[in-house]
Amino acid sequence: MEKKTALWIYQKMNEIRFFEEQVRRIFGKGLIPGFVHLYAGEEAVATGVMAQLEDSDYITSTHRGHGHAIAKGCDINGMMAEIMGKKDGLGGGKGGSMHVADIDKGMLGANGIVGGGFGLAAGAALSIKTLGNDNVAVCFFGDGASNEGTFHEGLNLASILDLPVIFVCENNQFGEGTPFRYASASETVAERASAYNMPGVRVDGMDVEAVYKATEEAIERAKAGKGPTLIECDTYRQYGHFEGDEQKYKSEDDPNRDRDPIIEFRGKAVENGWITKEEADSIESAAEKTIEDAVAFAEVSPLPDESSLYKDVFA
Amino acid sequence: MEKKTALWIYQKMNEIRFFEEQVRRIFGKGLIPGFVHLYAGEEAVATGVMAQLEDSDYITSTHRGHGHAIAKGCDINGMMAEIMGKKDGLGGGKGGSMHVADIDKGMLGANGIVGGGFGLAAGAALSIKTLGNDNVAVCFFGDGASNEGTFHEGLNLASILDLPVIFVCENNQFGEGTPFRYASASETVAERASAYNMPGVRVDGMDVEAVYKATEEAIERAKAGKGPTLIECDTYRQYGHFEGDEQKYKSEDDPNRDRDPIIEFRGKAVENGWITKEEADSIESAAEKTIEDAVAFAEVSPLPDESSLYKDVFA
Amino acid sequence: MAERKISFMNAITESMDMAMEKDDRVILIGTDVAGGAEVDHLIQDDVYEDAFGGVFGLSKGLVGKYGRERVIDTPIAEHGYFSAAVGAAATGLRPISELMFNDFIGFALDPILNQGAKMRYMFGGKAKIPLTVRTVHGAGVGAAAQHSQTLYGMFGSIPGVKVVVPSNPYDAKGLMLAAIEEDNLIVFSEDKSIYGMKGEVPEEYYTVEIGKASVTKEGKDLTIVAIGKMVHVALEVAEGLEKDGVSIEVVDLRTVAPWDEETVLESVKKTGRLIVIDEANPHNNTATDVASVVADKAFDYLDGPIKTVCAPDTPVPFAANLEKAYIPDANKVLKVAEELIFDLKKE
Amino acid sequence: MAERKISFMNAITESMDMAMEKDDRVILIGTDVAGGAEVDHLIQDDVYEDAFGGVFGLSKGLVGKYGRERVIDTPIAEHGYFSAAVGAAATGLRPISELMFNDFIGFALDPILNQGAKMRYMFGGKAKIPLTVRTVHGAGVGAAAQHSQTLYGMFGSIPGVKVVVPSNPYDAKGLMLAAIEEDNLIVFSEDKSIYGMKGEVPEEYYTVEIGKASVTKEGKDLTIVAIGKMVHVALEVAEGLEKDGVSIEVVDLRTVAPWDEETVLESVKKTGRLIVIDEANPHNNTATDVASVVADKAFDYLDGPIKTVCAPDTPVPFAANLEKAYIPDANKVLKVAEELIFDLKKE
Ligand SMILES: Cc1ncc(C[n+]2csc(CCOP(=O)(O)OP(=O)(O)O)c2C)c(N)n1
Ligand SMILES: Cc1ncc(C[n+]2csc(CCOP(=O)(O)OP(=O)(O)O)c2C)c(N)n1
Ligand SMILES: [Mg+2]
Ligand SMILES: [Mg+2]
Repeated sequence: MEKKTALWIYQKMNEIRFFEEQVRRIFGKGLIPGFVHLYAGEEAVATGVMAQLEDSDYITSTHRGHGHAIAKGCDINGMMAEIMGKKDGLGGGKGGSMHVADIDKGMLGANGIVGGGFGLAAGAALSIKTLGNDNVAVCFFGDGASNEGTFHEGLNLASILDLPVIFVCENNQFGEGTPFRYASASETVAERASAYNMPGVRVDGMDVEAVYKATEEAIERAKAGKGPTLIECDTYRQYGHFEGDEQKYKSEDDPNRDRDPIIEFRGKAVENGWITKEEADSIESAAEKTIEDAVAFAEVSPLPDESSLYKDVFA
Repeated sequence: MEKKTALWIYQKMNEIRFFEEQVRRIFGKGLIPGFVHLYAGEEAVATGVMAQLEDSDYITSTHRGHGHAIAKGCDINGMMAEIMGKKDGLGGGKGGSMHVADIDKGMLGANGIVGGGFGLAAGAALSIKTLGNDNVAVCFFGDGASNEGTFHEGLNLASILDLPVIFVCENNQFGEGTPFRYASASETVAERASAYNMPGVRVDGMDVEAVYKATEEAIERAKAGKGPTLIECDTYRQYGHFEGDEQKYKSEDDPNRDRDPIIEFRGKAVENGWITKEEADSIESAAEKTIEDAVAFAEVSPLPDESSLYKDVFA
Repeated sequence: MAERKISFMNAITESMDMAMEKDDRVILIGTDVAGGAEVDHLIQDDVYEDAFGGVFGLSKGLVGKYGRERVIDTPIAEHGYFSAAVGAAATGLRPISELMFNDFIGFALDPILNQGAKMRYMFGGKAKIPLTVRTVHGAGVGAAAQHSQTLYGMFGSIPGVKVVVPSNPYDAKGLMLAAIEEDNLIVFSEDKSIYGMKGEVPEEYYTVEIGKASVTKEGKDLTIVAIGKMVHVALEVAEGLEKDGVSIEVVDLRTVAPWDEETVLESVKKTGRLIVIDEANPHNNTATDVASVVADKAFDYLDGPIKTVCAPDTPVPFAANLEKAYIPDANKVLKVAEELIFDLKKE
Repeated sequence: MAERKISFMNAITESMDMAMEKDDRVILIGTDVAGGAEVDHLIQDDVYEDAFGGVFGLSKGLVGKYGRERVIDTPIAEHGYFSAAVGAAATGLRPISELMFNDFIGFALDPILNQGAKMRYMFGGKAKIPLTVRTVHGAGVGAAAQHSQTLYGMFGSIPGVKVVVPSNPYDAKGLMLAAIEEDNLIVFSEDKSIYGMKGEVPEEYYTVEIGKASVTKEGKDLTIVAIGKMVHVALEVAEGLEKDGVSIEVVDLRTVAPWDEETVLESVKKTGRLIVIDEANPHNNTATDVASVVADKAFDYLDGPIKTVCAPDTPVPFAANLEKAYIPDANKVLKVAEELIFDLKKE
C-alpha cells in the first residue's frame, strides 16, 4: 500500500470513529432527534473501499451510513449539522442521520430502507455505462439486507447488463437482533454470487488491506466491462443496532467481537513502514479535533427556516 | 409406475390438452373476455407433480394455471364456466382464467401476479407445519418468475423454517417474449437452490416420469421435516405467451420445440405395459368428451347476477 | 374497583397475548418480533428470552410464552413473510403479521393489494383471510421521511381491506381483539408517538366493534372528526373553544375503512359544521374522503365550508422545528376553525 | 392543412420516439419493452427487431431505432428495475420506466414512495429525479381483479410525485413530452381501453402543461370534473343534458396530482354544481379529493351537494356483465345528476 493511501485511510478511520463517538455522546444528551445507527467497528470496510474510489464514482449507503459518507468525502461539518437537524446540514436539516447525502461527491444517500440500495446502485452504474464514463458504483448493504428480494433483483439485473457496480456486504453478523446465521439459509453472502454468475469473495472486514485489494480487483473487472462483483466483508459493530439497544443477542464468543480495525491497521501500517508512529499520533489528534470542530459548528448552526418545510418537493 | 397412476396421469394430460384446445377455439370466437395463457405442451409437469399429491395438499399456481387446476382435481365444468365468466364458474365468474381456484381441493388459485405464489405456498406450508398435518405445499412458477425478488424471499424463508414446500419451476424458456437465457444471470434455475441450502434438481419436464420421481423425493424430504426442494422442469409452451402472440421470439432450434409430452408418455406407458393402446384410446376420447361437455355446460350457464358484484368483498 | 390504567402499547401487548392464549391458530410473524433467534444464552430450559420483542417492544414476552413456532422471527423480507401470512391465513392459521413501520409497505404491498384483499372476491366467496396486519405510522419522534409517514389512507383505498386506527389504550385492546377475531384482512395502524399514553383498560377479554366510530365528546355547534392521535388534538381544541362558548362534538373515527358514515352524518346534521383532522398528507386521504361524503349526503345541513386539517403535501422533515410545523396541532385547527366559528358568532 | 388523426397509443409511441430522438439521455426500461432480447433471428446488421415492443405494442420500433442500450428489456423484477431507473435518474439519465399494469405496483412501490419521491426533499434540494413512470390502468377489457385497477390516486397521495392521466391523443403526446422534460418523478397513467381512440395530433414536437386542467366544454349550470376515459362519459352526459336545456361544463383534470384547483374552483363558482367522475374505487381517490377541496373553498357558491361517481368498493370482477356494471358510465352519472338537475329546474 502506498504511504499516501495509508495516511488517507488512517485519517478517515479515525474521523469515522471520533465522529461516531461524538454522535453517541450528543445523542445521549438528547441533542439528536430520532435514532442513530453507529458505524464504529466497521471502519475498515468504508475506508478500504473508498480508498479506491474517486469523487465521480457513486456509492449507495444504508441506515448505518455515517462511515460511508465520511470516507466518500462528504463535508463533516455539514454531516454533523444534518444529524442534529440544523440549517447548515448537508440536506438543510431535512434528512437527518438516515438520509445524509451529497450527490456531487457521488454519495447517493444513506437510506432508511433496508435493501433500498441495490437497484439505485445498479441504476447509477447504468448511467455510467450509458454515458460512457470510466467510473463504478458501489452498493453497501448489510447481511440482513441480503435476504430482501431487492438483493436478488439488483444483482441479477446488474449481472445480465454487465453493469460496473460492486456490491459490498457488511456482514456484522446481525440484522437488528436477528443473527445472520438464523436469517440466511446460506452460510455466507458471498456464495450467493454464483446464482448471478458473478464473483463472490469473502474477506476479513476488519482488515482494511484485504478490503482494499478485493475492491481493486472488482473495479478492474467492472471497468473492463465484465460486470459486477460481490464482496462480503466479515465485520462486527461495536455498539447496538441503534443507540439504546441492550444488545442481548450478542455473545462472548461472537467472532470479531474483540477486534478493533483501527488498532489493527495502525499496527500493520507502522510495522510495514507505511506510517510512522508520530504520523499516526498526529492523525489521531487531528481527527479528534476535526470532529470536535464539527460538533461546535453544528451546535451553533441555527434550526432551518420554517419556510423550508415546503421547499424542495419538486425541482 | 403403477398402472393406476399411469392411467390417471394420461387422463389428466389429455383433459388438460383438450381443455386448452377448446379454450383456444372459443377464445378465438370471442367468447372469453380478457386474455388466456395456455398450458398446452407443459402437461407433464402438472400431472407428474399432482400424481403425488392428495386433496389435502396445497398448490399455488400462476397465470398459466388451467393445467394445475385440472390436475389438482378442480371441477372442469366449473373451470370452463369460470373462464367464460359465467355464474356456475368456480368463482361465480368473478375471477376468470387468471383466478381459477378451489381451496377445498387445495388449489389456492391461479395468480395474475408473476412471483405471487412463493410466499403463499410457504404460508400454506407454515399452516401445515403449525397445525401438525402430514401434507405438503407446492408452488408452481415460471422461469421468468425466478428473477422476481419474491423467489429469493420465499425460498430463503421456507428453508430457514424447514417448511414442507416444493418449488416447481416450469422453465418453458421464455417469460413473455424474453428468453430465460437473457433474463437470468444463472444458467439454470435449479442451481440457485444452493443459495438457500436446499436441493435443486433439474429434470426433463417433457417426461412425466422424471417429474413424478423428483416430486416423490421432494415430498419425502418435506414430510421428514428436512425442508423445501427446488425442482426445475425443462419444458416448452406450444402456443404463444397469450392467445394472439405472434411468437416472433421462438426459434427453429429451441430445445423441446418438437416434443409432445403426451405422445411421449403414451409411447412409454404402452411400451412399459402401464397402459394398453386400447386404454389410451379410450382415455383420449373420454377426455375429449369431458371437455366438450364442459364447454356445453359453460355455454348455457347464465351470466352472474348483477348483485354479486357487491358480494364477497368481506367474510 | 378502581379501573386499571395501562399504556397504549401495553394494551396492545395484552391483546395479542390474550388472543394467542385463546386460540392456538393465532401466530405472530415479523422481523424481530422476538429477536435473538438461535442465540444460545437466550434459551433456557426450552424457554426463549427475546432480544427485542418487536423494535418497539410490543411483543415482549410472547415468545417466552408461546415459543418460536408461534412467534416467528423472519429474515428482513417483507414481501416474503407477508405473503406467507396471507397463505397461512387462507389455510387455517390466524396470523398477526407485523410491518415494522408502515413506510416499508413498498416491500409488502402486493400480498395485501392483490392477494389478501382480493382472494375471497376473485374466488367467489370461497376463501377467508383472517389476517391482522399490525403496523406503525406517524411523525413526531424525529424519524424522518422514511419512518414517519401516515399511510393508513393508502390501505383504506383498497377494497377488501379494513383499517383500524385506535386513539387510546381501551380501544387499542378491544379493536385488536376484534381484528384477530375477524375472518378478514385488517390493517391495525398504531401511532408510535402515543405508545406511552395511559388509559383505563379492563383486564378481561373484550372487543370494540370494527366499523363503528365513537362520539368522544358531545357538542352542538361544530363536529370535529379525528383519527388516532388527532383525537387528542380535537379534544384540546374542543376544550379551548368551549371557553368561548362554542360547543364541539368530537368523533373518533376508530375504523378508517370502511368508516362509519352513519355516526359522522348524524353528528354533522346536528352541528352543521365539520372539521376533519388527519395526520396524513393532504391528498386522497381519509379526511378528504369524509369531507366528500358529507358534502354529498349532508349538504343541506351544512352551515359553512367543510375544513380538513392535514399534514402539508411534503415528505416528513427531520429537523425538530420543521417536524413540529408538519404535524397538525390545536393551533392549526383553531386557525382553520375561525371561519366556521366566525359564522357561528354571527348567528 | 388537414390535421392528422392518430390513435391514443400511437400518440404515445410518437412522443417517446421524439423524446429519445431529441435527447440521448432518455432511455426506456421495462419488461418486454422490446422483447426478444438475444434472439438471433431478430438481429440483422446490428439492427434489432422487437418481439413485443411492449405488451400493448406502444414501444414498437424503438429498439430498432435506438438500440438495446437505450431500450432495455428487463427481467421480471419490477422493484429492481424501477429502483435502477431512480438511480439512473439521479445520476444523469432521463429514464422512462414502464410498469406494465399499474396493478403490479405492489412489486415496485418503494422506489417511488421512499426513494424517487423523497430524495430531493431529504437531500435539501440537491437531487433531481427526471423519471417518467409509464403505466396502464382501468377496467373494461376483461382482465379481472389484478390487471384492471385504477390506482393513479394512490400515486397521487404521495408528496413528490406528479400524476398525469391523459384523456385523448393530443394531450397524451403533449403531456408525455412535458413529463420527460421535467426534472421530477411523473407517473403517466394510460387507460388501456382507449388505446385505439383516434384524435388530431400535430406532427411536431409540443408540450401540454403539467398541472393545468382543460375546460373541454364550457357550460353554466353544472360542472363535471372527469379524469382520463371518464372525460368522454362526461361529454356524453353533457350532450344528453344539453337537450333538456341544462348547460354542462366539462373539466378534464389531465393532471391528477397536483391537480388544478384554480380551474376547478373557477368553474364551480360559475355553475354552483359539481359532479366528479373517477373510475377509481370510491375511497381516498382523486374524486373525493376534488370534492373535499371544493366543499371547503367554493362552499358559498354551491347550490347543491357535491356528487362523486366512482367504481364501487369492490375488486374488479371478471364477468362481462359485472365489469360493465362496475365502470362508471353515462347512465350512472345521469342518475346521480338528477338530484342536482332537479334543483336546477326549480330555479
Ligand atoms: C425495508 C425495511 N425493512 C426493515 C427495516 C428495519 N431495519 C432497519 S435496520 C435493520 C437491520 C438491518 O440489518 P443489516 O442489513 O444487517 O444492517 P446492519 O444494521 O447490521 O448494518 C432493520 C430490520 C427497514 N429500515 N427497512
Ligand atoms: C408482477 C408481475 N409482473 C409482470 C407481469 C406480466 N407478465 C405476465 S406473465 C409474464 C411472463 C411470465 O413468465 P414465466 O414466469 O416464465 O411464466 P410463463 O408465462 O412462461 O409460464 C409477465 C411478465 C405480471 N403478471 N406480474
Ligand atoms: Mg448486519
Ligand atoms: Mg416461462
